[in-house]
Amino acid sequence: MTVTSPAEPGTTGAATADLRRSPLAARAAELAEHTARSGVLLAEEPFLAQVNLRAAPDVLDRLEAAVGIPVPRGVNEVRGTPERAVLGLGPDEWLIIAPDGAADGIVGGLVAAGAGSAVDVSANRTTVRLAGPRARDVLEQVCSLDLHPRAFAAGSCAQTLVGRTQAVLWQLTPEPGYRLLVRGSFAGYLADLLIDALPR
Amino acid sequence: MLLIPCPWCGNRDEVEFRYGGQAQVPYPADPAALDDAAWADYLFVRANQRGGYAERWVHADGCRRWFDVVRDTVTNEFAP
Amino acid sequence: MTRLPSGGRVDRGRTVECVVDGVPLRGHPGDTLASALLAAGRLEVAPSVYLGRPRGVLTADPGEPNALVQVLDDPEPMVPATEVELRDGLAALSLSGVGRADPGGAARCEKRYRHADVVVIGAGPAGIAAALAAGRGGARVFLVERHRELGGALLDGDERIDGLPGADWVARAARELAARPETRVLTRATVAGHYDHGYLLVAEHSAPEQRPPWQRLWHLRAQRVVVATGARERPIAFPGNDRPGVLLAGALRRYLRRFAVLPGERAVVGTNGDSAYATALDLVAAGASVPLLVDARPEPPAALLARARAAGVPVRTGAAVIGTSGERRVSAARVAAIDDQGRPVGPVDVVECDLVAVGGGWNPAVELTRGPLVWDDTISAFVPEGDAAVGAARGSFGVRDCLAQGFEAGAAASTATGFPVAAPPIPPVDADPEPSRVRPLWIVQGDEGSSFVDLQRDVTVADVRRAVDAGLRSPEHVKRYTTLGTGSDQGATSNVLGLGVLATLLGIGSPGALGTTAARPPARPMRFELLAGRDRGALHDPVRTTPMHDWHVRAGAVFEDVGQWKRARHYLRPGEDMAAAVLRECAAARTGVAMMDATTLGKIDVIGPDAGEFLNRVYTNGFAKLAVGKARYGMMCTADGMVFDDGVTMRLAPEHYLMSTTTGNAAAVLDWLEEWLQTEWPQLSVHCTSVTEQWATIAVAGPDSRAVLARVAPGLDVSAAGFGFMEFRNAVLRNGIPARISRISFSGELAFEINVASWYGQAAWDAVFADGADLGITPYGTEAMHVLRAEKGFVIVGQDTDGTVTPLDLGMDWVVSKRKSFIGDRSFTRPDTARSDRKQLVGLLPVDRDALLPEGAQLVESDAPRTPPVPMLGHVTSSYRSAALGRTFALALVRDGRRRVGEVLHAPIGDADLAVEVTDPVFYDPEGARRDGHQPR
Amino acid sequence: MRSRPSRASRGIAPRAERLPDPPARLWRSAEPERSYDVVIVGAGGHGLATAYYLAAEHGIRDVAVLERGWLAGGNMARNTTIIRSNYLLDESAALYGHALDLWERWPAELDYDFLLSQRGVLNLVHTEQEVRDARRRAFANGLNGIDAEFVGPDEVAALCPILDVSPDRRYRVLGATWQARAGIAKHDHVAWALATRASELGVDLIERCEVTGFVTDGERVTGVRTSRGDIAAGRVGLAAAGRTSELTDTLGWRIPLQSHPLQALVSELLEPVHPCVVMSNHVHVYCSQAHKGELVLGAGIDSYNGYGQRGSVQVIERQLAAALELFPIFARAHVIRTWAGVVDVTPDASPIIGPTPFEGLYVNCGWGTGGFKATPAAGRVFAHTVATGSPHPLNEPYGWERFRTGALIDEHGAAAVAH
Ligand SMILES: Cc1cc2nc3c(=O)[nH]c(=O)nc-3n(C[C@H](O)[C@H](O)[C@H](O)COP(=O)(O)OP(=O)(O)OC[C@H]3O[C@@H](n4cnc5c(N)ncnc54)[C@H](O)[C@@H]3O)c2cc1C
Ligand SMILES: NC(=O)c1ccc[n+]([C@@H]2O[C@H](COP(=O)([O-])OP(=O)(O)OC[C@H]3O[C@@H](n4cnc5c(N)ncnc54)[C@H](O)[C@@H]3O)[C@@H](O)[C@H]2O)c1
Ligand SMILES: Cc1cc2nc3c(=O)[nH]c(=O)nc-3n(C[C@H](O)[C@H](O)[C@H](O)COP(=O)(O)O)c2cc1C
Ligand SMILES: [Zn+2]
Repeated sequence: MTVTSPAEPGTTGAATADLRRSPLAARAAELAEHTARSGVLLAEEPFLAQVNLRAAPDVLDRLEAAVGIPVPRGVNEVRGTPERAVLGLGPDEWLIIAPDGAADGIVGGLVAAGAGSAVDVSANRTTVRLAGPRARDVLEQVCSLDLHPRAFAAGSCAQTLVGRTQAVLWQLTPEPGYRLLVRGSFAGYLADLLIDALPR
Repeated sequence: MLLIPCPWCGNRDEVEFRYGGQAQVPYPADPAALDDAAWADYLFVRANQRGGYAERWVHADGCRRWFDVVRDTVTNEFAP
Repeated sequence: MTRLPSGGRVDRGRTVECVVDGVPLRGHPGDTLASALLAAGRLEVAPSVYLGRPRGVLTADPGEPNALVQVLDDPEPMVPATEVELRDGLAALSLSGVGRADPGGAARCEKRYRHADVVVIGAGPAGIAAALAAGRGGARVFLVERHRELGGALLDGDERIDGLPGADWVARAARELAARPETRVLTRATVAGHYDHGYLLVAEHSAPEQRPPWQRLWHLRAQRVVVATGARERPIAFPGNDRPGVLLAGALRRYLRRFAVLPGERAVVGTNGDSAYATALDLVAAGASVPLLVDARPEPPAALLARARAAGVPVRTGAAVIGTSGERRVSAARVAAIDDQGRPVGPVDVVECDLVAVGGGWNPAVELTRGPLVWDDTISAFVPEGDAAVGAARGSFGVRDCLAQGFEAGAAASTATGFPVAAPPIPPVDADPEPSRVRPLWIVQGDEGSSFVDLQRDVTVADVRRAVDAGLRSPEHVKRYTTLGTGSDQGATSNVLGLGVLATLLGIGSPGALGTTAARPPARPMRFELLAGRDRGALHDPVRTTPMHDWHVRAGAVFEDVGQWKRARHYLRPGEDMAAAVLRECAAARTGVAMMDATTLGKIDVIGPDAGEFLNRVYTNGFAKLAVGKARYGMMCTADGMVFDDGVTMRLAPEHYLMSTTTGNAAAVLDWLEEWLQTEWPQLSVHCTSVTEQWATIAVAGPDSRAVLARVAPGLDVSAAGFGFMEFRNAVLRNGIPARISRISFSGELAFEINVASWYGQAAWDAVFADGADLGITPYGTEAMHVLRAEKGFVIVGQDTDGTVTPLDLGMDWVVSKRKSFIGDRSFTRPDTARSDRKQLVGLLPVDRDALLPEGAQLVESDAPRTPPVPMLGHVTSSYRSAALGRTFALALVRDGRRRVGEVLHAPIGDADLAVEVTDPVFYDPEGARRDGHQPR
Repeated sequence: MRSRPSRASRGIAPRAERLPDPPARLWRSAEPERSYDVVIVGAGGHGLATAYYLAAEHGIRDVAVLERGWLAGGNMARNTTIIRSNYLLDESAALYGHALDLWERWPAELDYDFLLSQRGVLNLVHTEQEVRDARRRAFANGLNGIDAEFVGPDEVAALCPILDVSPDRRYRVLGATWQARAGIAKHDHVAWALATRASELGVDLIERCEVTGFVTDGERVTGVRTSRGDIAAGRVGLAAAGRTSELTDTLGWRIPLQSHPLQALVSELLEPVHPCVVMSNHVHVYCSQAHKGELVLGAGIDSYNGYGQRGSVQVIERQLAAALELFPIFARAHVIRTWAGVVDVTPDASPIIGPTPFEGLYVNCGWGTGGFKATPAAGRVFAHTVATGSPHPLNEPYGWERFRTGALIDEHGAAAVAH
């Protein structure tokens, strides 16, 4: 696998960081207002580095060693921390989450270590944070997944439908606190949907 | 709302899936070798029985994997 | 004064004021509209739907057939008064079985999705027992009760459980349930449907003070369901059984007990079983007189007779109410002995009364049990087979049995879901014994007047007889002939009675032999808006927007819906209409420079050693040999050889392609690729990843586009020699943004596409717009894009094709490889697909250069006779005014079209014809001379 | 803005008009004989119409219609009764156009008022591509002699004032095709009219008689096996809708059909508010108000194969959300009943009508979601096919062989919801 040079587009240089605009940037104040009103945190967490990894099981050990990331062997499991984690999306598919700007290095490392495919998807989705004691109530209005702690504990993730959009749902903490990773063009819809479901 | 057993994600609601019809209908190894009748069979003719039916689903909004199951087309129960 | 001085479960301390039919009505919190009307002495409701007969409240249940109202202040087209909780400001009108849609109505309704181990439906003694048992081991339990209070029939009787009055036992149980963290009790919540795999829909109504939401639709996924829905009393078909004042005996008891309402003074009780005796006793206790209790059974249980006698209630056995009289309300009941056939024999007694309490037996509420039903002779009703329900819903009418079955079922359900518990011991119960056998009694052939079966639909015994005389035997036919059971109550009080009447008229023993008509969800009427939930207005379907969307809005874009996307169709400047805007935008692209947001195109990374081979199989043309750094247009077909999608694919690296798809098909194409990879070719080492939204795409088109690119990407050699057509480069824009720039064109002009990470989309757009400002760079929308590509004869899949078109029909033989096999190739040689005279893509030039063909217009031979059916040759797929051509033109699919080039065909438009010349589909720059533009200025 | 009924002060509603009483005599239920000239399998609308035409037009009266359940209790009892003929393709326009002509003749011919109501059908469009498709269909209809036209949003609003055509909808109404001769009829009564007339002409209508297979002599079908014994037949016509393939499977012949649930629902009776029939493929719902006053709504099939006569509830939820996008006034109307049929769908969404590889066996199936409207024509051409052994010109293109030649009759593009 080769990476075309000179600069693989999609990557971020510090000089250009302020030219970026995340899908919900224009709505940050509005989300903050709803958070204050409802007591449920609803905010965008923009620019998380995200890498989509496809790999055969036999190379996983090598990939882990190369990039220093623990890879969950189970689908819908998460390993790592909120800052740096790997989400099991499918039997041969993972989503790597890392701090802003880290995608390039991760892709490079994975490719070098023999990943089947490693694609920077940092700009493909944005992240919506939903947290607070009533966050589960909010989500239960728009998502049919079993969110009970017995079924969906901290460290679980799932790809599912939230309203009428697909999202990667990731429970960060034992108390209700979620990340919803959603494709950029659906972010406005997701925000509208969640705002509509907030306690009033 | 059927509850469909994804082999990877466990039981999930039908809305997350797309139906793929009869399972195990392979693409002919050499389509050019087939006569019109055999090719039409591949394109258009599928089993349609009452009772246990081997069918495909894809977990479209979940793990995106295709899988086969056997479902009773009258009771909708999935064979274990 | 019909409100009793004491008792009941209403809040006497407070008064509620409302208006019904323009007349003020008072009641108390805890009243239903029906109980308040009865308490006010207003027993009569609107007349019946077709016959206009006076009608009164019949039941105290949601299955009420008569007392239907339209609610005005919080609009409801039609709802039973028995279901309306009294509240201040309530305004209602009586209705005769036909509701009124109100344009002002729309309330907030929500949905909620939950998973449960055990769901118990109904909170009478059986359901409460089930919930108590099921939750003991920590299982997730829902107890769902339609009424505002738990307790079911216990709230209407004298039973004592564990030494407590029924209501107190209920209250204790409610506290226990409330204290369990994993048990959830829903009241005012009706299970409306029990679907496959334990899926339950529950319609919860908010208490008036808890709105919004008005209603909430719970979607419960249960591992185990315990049905404890109780039983419904049924009437008996005797003449005049619809007169106001005729109530079901159990309902009368409920009004007495729960609402402390005695809606009359003298009540005749007519029954064929035990339970109405309790009503008679309660009536007496409440101060009414019961001049007669008529029991159709020749020999009722002695204990019952003794209790009636002790209370001073005369009982006549082997007899029935055979008629009523009265003007607007019953004033007397006629009573006679009846024979085996329900025919009156002997003298008729006329008993003055203002109430007739009818108990015709109890039907288990089985609509949620899902399994087969069997006829039970003891109770003369259908019961679910086996233990599919508990308590009265199973046909067990004794409280002790209800508790026992509830405990047992609750414990079993919990155990089955992984929380093993034993059934609790049954507490001591002080209650009437299980009632004895009822006498099946359907029709009493009285002396005069109609005997009603379905009061809401005004269906009488005579109607059923007419159906039988017409030759009908099946209950389903009789239902449809008479409309019996098709009202909003779905035959709650009439279905089983109707079967009994039919069985009687057909001369067959019992309805058991007939079977029932099918019950269907919902088990109670549900508002459209409740099922629709929040998927309304803007949330009906996601609106997808690109990173530059706000800019387009500010620039005056008019949007069109393409799939879920909003795409700028054109940009209006002051004083412009769409046609002018599109001509302006096209002219800019042909003569200067124009830019478009092409972000919505689907994009898929195809990666792996076999990526080339894979693309060779899915595209009709070859991709394995495409050089790295180059791009190629490709077309895909479905297996039956019809065009499915098209787009440009770049080879980023030997094992890495980036495919683009049409906007509308992006998801379908990815699905398609995955399906083939996973199910047919798992041996191919290829992975596909959607990156549609990773990239924002800006198309820059026109002879001046090179100049703009040179400024935007200063480090890039944009010369024709340095940057060939169908090549791409990675570059850094002048503002530091990394980009992938390709030289591809959908307009025939020199053009570039700039791809940047979508978060840079707006910044890149701004840069291009600024750098082209002095060149008059013009944003253009999808409509101009359509015109430009049509001038070049480029098709749009889905507009110039429709699922019956092959690449060969489009004249695109060049895109169909003969050297490899691909999905769909075999289909081209089918007899019909191989015909040479199929509909083919051609161009059309209206003979009148200014006439614009309507898209969709059909084409006929110029001399075709005009009497239908007129043979049609094809249709116009695209049609525009062209700034570049200075005239109108069109694309069309025409039968044997390529051979017709040069022919003049006609497009009949209304009464006129438009003559058009068939041409080659490429109108503009057929040599492709403009593709390289001119050198930078 | 709320219109109050003027009688609000006393609130007693006027009485609703009862529909005309159905006839006092209907068909004669028969017991099976040992043999018939023609046996028709399935007493749905199509089977009954076939029997009627066999007797009325071909003089073949030794006919039995065998029905496994109650007469016309299949899809005939379950459809949303929409009748229209504004189909795109010539083959469809000819067939459905003929059906509409016959519908107009039937009330007199069958001497039965089954409430044919030509109140008009609007097929709404919401995207530019749908506008193109609708206009294409309207132009084609015009040349095929079908009274359909394209109308803009204002005309749509005039034809159906309760429709929300405002521009701020998620999917605004950009126009519609309008067919004035289209409408609805009372489905059960259509079946009963046919049954009554067929039975008068000597046809035996046999209920609770399930056909389980065929009696064959080589490649020739000579009778049927039933739950009530074998019955010999000169010819057998299959009109078993969703269960067709079960029977053809017994011959080792696999026919290109898939059986799916198709759901519908009704509201309580409402005073008349909805003057015509409205369909929308894009938001996926269609709705009319039946004669009694109930709103009748439907949408598309459930995705999976199913014989359970029930579907999944999210299909209903989605269709009501769509309905409210179009008809906000129905927000608080109630669903009182939902149900489903089992519809047999072909790969090109057009029916199969014609001879089979087996001598003496003819098939009429694959009507999917839209065969009620075709009942008269389907019965007539199928009777012709069975009586003469070869197709009527109208069903010539509808043979099963088209799937081999590729000469599909693909209405898919024009009508994803094809009722
Ligand atoms: C919810 C719904 C809505 C619809 N809406 C419309 C609409 O608006 N407009 C429209 O034009 N069409 C509509 N349709 C389609 C239409 O109902 C059918 O296409 C049409 O009714 C099919 O023809 P039929 O009446 O003969 O079928 P059916 O009535 O299904 O007749 C087939 C009969 O064969 C019997 N049968 C099956 N197997 C056997 C056997 N082995 N032995 C004996 N008997 C057997 C069945 O019991 C059944 O009675 C709708 C269908 C449904 C389900
Ligand atoms: N003596 C008789 O002939 C006779 C006959 C019938 C019932 N009973 C008495 O009735 C009681 C039976 O107890 P039980 O617990 O079986 O029934 P129940 O009638 O006491 O309770 C059933 C409960 O289910 C609720 N319910 C019904 N359908 C529902 C739905 N779809 N969704 C939510 N809630 C729903 C009802 O509101 C009710 O509260 C006993 O007390 C028995 O003595 C006596
Ligand atoms: C056009 C039409 C109108 C209907 N109107 C009503 C109605 O007003 N009330 C009702 O209960 N059912 C109505 N139904 C539904 C039938 O009761 C029944 O559900 C349908 O025939 C399917 O049969 P099944 O539910 O018994 O399986 C109607 C059905 C159709 C097709
Ligand atoms: Zn899955």
